[in-house]
Amino acid sequence: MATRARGGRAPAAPVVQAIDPEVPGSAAALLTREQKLELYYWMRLTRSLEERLVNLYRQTKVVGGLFRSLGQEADAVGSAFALDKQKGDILSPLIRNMGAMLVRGAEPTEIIRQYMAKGDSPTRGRELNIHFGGPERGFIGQISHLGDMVPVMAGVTLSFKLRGEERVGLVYIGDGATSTGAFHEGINFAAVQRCPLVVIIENNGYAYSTPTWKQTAAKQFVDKATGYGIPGERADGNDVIATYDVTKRAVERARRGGGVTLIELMTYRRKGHAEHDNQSYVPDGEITRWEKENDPLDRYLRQLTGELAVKRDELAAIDARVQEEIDAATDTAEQSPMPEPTDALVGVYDEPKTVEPLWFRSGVKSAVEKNERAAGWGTFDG
Amino acid sequence: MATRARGGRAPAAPVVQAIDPEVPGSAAALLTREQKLELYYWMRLTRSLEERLVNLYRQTKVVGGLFRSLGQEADAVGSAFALDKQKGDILSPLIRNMGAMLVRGAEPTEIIRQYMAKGDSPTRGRELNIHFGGPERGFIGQISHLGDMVPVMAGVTLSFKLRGEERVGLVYIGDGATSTGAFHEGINFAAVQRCPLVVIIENNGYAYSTPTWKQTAAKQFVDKATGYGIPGERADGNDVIATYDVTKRAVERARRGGGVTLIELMTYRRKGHAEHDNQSYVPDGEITRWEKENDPLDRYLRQLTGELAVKRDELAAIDARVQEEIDAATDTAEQSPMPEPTDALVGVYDEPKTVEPLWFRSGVKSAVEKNERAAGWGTFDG
Amino acid sequence: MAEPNGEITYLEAIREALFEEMERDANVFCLGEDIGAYGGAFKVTDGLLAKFGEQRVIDTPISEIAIVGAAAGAAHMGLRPVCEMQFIDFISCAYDMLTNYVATARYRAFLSTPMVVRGPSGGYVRGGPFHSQNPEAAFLHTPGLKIVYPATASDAKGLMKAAIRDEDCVLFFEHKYLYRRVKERMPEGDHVVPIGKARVAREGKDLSIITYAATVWKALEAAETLEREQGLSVEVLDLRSLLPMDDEAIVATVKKTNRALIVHEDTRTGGIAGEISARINELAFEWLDAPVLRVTAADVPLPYSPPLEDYVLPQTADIVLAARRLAEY
Amino acid sequence: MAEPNGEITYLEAIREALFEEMERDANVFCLGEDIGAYGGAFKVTDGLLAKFGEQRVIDTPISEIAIVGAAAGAAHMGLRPVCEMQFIDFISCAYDMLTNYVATARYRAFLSTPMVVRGPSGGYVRGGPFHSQNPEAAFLHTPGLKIVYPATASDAKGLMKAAIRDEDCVLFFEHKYLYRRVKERMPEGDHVVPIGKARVAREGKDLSIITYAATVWKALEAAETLEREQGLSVEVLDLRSLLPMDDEAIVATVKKTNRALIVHEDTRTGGIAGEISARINELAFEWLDAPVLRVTAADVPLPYSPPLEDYVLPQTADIVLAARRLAEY
Ligand SMILES: Cc1ncc(C[n+]2csc(CCOP(=O)(O)OP(=O)(O)O)c2C)c(N)n1
Ligand SMILES: Cc1ncc(C[n+]2csc(CCOP(=O)(O)OP(=O)(O)O)c2C)c(N)n1
Ligand SMILES: [Mg+2]
Ligand SMILES: [Mg+2]
Repeated sequence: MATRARGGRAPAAPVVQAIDPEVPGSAAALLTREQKLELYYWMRLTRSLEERLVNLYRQTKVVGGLFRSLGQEADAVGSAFALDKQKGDILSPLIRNMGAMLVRGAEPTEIIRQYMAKGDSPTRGRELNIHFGGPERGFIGQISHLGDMVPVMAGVTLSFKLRGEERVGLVYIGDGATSTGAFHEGINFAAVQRCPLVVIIENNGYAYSTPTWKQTAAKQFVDKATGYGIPGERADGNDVIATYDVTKRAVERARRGGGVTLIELMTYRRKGHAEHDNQSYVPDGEITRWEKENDPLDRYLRQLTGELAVKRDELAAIDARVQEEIDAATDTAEQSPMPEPTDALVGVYDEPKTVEPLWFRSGVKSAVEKNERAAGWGTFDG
Repeated sequence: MATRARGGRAPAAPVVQAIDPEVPGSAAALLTREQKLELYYWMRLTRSLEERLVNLYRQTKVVGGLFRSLGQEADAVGSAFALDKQKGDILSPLIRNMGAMLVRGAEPTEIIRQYMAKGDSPTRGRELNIHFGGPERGFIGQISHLGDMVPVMAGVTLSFKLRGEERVGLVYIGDGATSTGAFHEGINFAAVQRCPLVVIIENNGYAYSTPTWKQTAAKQFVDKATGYGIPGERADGNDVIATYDVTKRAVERARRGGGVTLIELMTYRRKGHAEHDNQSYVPDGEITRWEKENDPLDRYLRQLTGELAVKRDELAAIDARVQEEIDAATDTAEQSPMPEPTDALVGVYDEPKTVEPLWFRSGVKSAVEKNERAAGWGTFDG
Repeated sequence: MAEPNGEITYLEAIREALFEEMERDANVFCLGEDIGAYGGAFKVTDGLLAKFGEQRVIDTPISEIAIVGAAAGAAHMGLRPVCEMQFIDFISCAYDMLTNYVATARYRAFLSTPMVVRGPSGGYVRGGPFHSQNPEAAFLHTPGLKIVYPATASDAKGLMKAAIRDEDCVLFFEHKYLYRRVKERMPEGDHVVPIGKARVAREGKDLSIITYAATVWKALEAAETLEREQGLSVEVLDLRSLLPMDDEAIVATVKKTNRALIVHEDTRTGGIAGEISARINELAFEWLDAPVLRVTAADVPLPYSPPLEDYVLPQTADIVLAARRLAEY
Repeated sequence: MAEPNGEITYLEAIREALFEEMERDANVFCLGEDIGAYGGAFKVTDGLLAKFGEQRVIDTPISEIAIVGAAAGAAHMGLRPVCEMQFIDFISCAYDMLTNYVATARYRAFLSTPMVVRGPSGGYVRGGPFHSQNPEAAFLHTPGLKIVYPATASDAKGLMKAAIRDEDCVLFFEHKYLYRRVKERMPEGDHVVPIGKARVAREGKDLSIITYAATVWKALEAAETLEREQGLSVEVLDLRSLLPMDDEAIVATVKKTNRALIVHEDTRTGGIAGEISARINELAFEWLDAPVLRVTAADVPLPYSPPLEDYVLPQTADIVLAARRLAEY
């Protein structure tokens, strides 16, 4: 794509009729102009929403840590865009995949509520940051324990296979989390069962402070594919179109009964593990280099204004819409109430619906309100 | 080797001065005639000792299950023979590696005692079959949980590295157990740390009743090596010399700081998972084919009598020695006492040395002796 | 397989429940190591493959994390997986997946996870430290899980049916010592035993033995002996469900006899007898005429050799002795 | 790092112990995720890399099974590894390795496994269900392991030194709420606190609160309130070591006050209060003037939002209320 003529209308793409999992570019070639602009919208929304969250974090309105995907928006958005809502595809996001969740229908309001631990957040204040979702929404909420979502998504997609549904699943895994036993067992299980599952390794160079060479001795993560007997592809995760293309083809392979594909997306984590992390372990200049040379939004903007000849003001309008949405979401979320304490007792089991309050909580609310407030609000740095 | 002239003295081997990890055959070429006969001795001892154990099992003198390595003796013996006793190398055997333990110094007497749950068995009756060993003996006892020995051996060999010792570790893993998270985490950890560790996947076609194609979608297990960024080799595990060669070269690589090697040894489990397993799941003719065409002892006998021109009666003398040793070991083991009940309370911790008897055992021994004996003796079929 | 008198074993009762539930509900399927053609290490799933096919009886790689995790994913989608652990000892490999992912799914994400994890458990069979475990105490501590551990063939069947129909994850521990040793005629019809209800295995008035799984039988033997030799009337409460636990039944028996002996096969420290003892204290302290006592295994890994295993595990004579002491208190 | 008055935090005390032990014994080394250049998620190992180098401060892949397993292997060879779990919640991934391999090594194979597994534990910090756990009950049940969970800075230091020198595997739980909140001047010299010994944190005669870790401080606060408002004299026993548990100290305080309240932050059912209650029953029943009561978290996964977390975890007011009730019994 990078070699195409700049300026003016893009030359007509080669006539491609259908997606062929084995032909790189065959999925991207079918993207319409509207879809390409939509991709821009999602990436912009992701970045701007995170920026808003940073503001809220600085105002200590966020409870707990804040996790960024700055510089990784293309990888999350491009891959999620390759799933089919109508067909009932499901993905399982990680902490850097807010963009993927937005694409699949997560609302900025609920994300902000969740970060603010509100009572009407998607988990009613039970879980933090972007740990939420459900199969009916097209994305399933992660837990913190890395790797665990791979076996779970193997099971979700096993159900597609057993029921003869044409649905596909997608699970993300960090470079770091490939070292977990859960990743290994899950991908192997899915490969043997030929589950319709796409596994994306997001190689962003670091796991917390640990560079990839301390995580694996392999030259590239995609080399793991052969060991699981599945196809593997590596792509530029900061190129939203390339990311879409490689994922879409894998999704089609899965939908046609071709089983699991392993994709390694090359990207870079420009912020720390979470906001508190000062990245002192990163070599000088590395971050700026990625920022200057390889920002996925900058790159995509150049593509759009070049190849597709999208006008600056069309893009500005999208940016404005994004800002409005985020403003509105922030206002709504800020007005949300905190949860009622006793809601904590509801819903551990289907039956009984509610756990009995403990005996020393007979004068329940009063007992709690009289309490010292636990300090540590917002200081949690995990 | 198979192409060498039969009959008469073997032609002088090509002059090889040293083992080169990258040159197949360079280790085998240095084996002396004595060593080759020793290999025969260990294989024969393995097979005959297991046959004796079968007799004891049929006499219900074995407590618990009996696990065979029939048809896999070459793989265990050839690989273990590649370690260096003087240098303090350590291996971790699995249930099919009695041969490897014998090579490293396990005594038939202690193996029989252990199978008979005797009080003077190497674990004083605490653990079953060949679950015993210790670093000072050159082999470490396994636990049942498959895969766990890989991280443990990563740590054993990490200690070699940290202390600058020239020692090497070897860990076996079954085709089935490669599916465990522990295997993955352990080999990856060792690869990153460049621990002096050789990992041998014994591909014997089955994990209990499960054929390898239900265990992995990979074409061959050795394909996993690239994914861990380590060298991998596949060899004929029923050829004791080839097994020795491939292992020895990996051991040398490890000793010279070259880190982990993954070896896949092709072999076949001719008996069931344990003696109770009737192998009804095995396709007709498969077992006989391996027995007829690919018995490691038969093959090696042909090599010895051909290439090395070893006389039948020299071999018969070895067989006789093996029988004598086993007879003697059986007699000794049979006379061993069962453990004293209260020994069960000793040695959970370094301090306190002994757990207090529970209060209702004040009249301890009498209370137990009055007990009904738990039935199930020898009927355990796990 | 049933005897002429219509009795079937504990193991057959479990198998019967699996058959019936798989017939009743197409969403039920089984997965585990060697459960298909081989029928499982103990043959619990024997015949399921022939009847229900490879889609519903799945041989898996040796991957307990994946077995449990995949079951959870499939359960979210409305299937009802029944996972076999070849031996329950290997459930430890899936400890994270069960306690962190599965147990919390409903609470943190409103996801249903109707699934069963079952497997041969317990000792008295010379299985050594890794084929004899009783893992109930490790999971009792996890809100969101349910745990059952039947002692009789009909409870095994009825609880398996309840477990499969439950909307939450049920750990179903099967005592391998009982597999082929206890037999019973199954109740007619759709026999479901509710989770969370204990069973009075023997009525008595002088003291209560509270127990579950294999030691129910030892307690019953001990009760006979005590009746015969001491004229003591011993009540035996078989908990059957460990999470939730039947507080009502526990309190009722303690209020009736005023003396409680808790018996379990598992090791003592941190074993679930502690929880039971604490509850009795809280709920029926005034009715206690004697301390709540425990008969359990000694605090050591379970050794393999018969004299050692016999010494470590609780035996009938131990229960007799402890009960006598309690009665005399 | 020390304050002008020589006080250091709980976290610094642990770091100091690591420094001193690594200096004293070249066999001691640390391994874990991000413990090197980064100094660990909470900076407990900050500075160790600079001082001891990459061979002794090892950043590992995200592999809790391998961290614990490799530590065990190295420990067999005479090294003394200290493993960090980035959060103790991830110890669940190594549950099999710890309970089956490590805990049994001495018993089944006469292997020494001198190693420590440490990590930030506990709640009250808005960590949500996976960054707030108290896993002690899951391991209490495993003979072969030791467990400590200090409440004060000096105990943190002294127990860490004891743990590193112990010949067996010690699980060292660090309460992250206390990391930077409690401070103390360290005793002079080689300060080692023996494993298995409780500490009377406050003397009293009317009732005993038995607890450990963060709730020691809540119990002390409650004791103040009770003294002030009710004139009650409350003894607070800080267990410090959970396995082995200091039965002598528990019995001593119960015999002294005749009333026992057990407090822990962990969930109730299957929490270790059960074990303590059972022991008191067995060892000091005759001295009890009231039932042994428990104040614990509610039986739910720990939710994240402040009002929910505050409601679920035991608070000082709960202890006050429960103690008052116990005193009035
Ligand atoms: C099993 C487990 N161990 C440790 C952690 C702590 N932890 C949280 S995120 C993280 C780094 C993850 O790195 P990576 O997988 O590369 O994802 P990234 O943050 O780069 O997107 C670690 C170690 C965890 N969540 N789960
Ligand atoms: C973690 C774990 N899960 C299940 C088992 C039960 N099990 C014991 S041996 C075995 C098959 C092992 O097959 P493989 O690794 O190929 O070794 P082989 O017996 O063929 O030598 C199984 C499933 C176990 N021991 N550990
Ligand atoms: Mg990463
Ligand atoms: Mg095999």
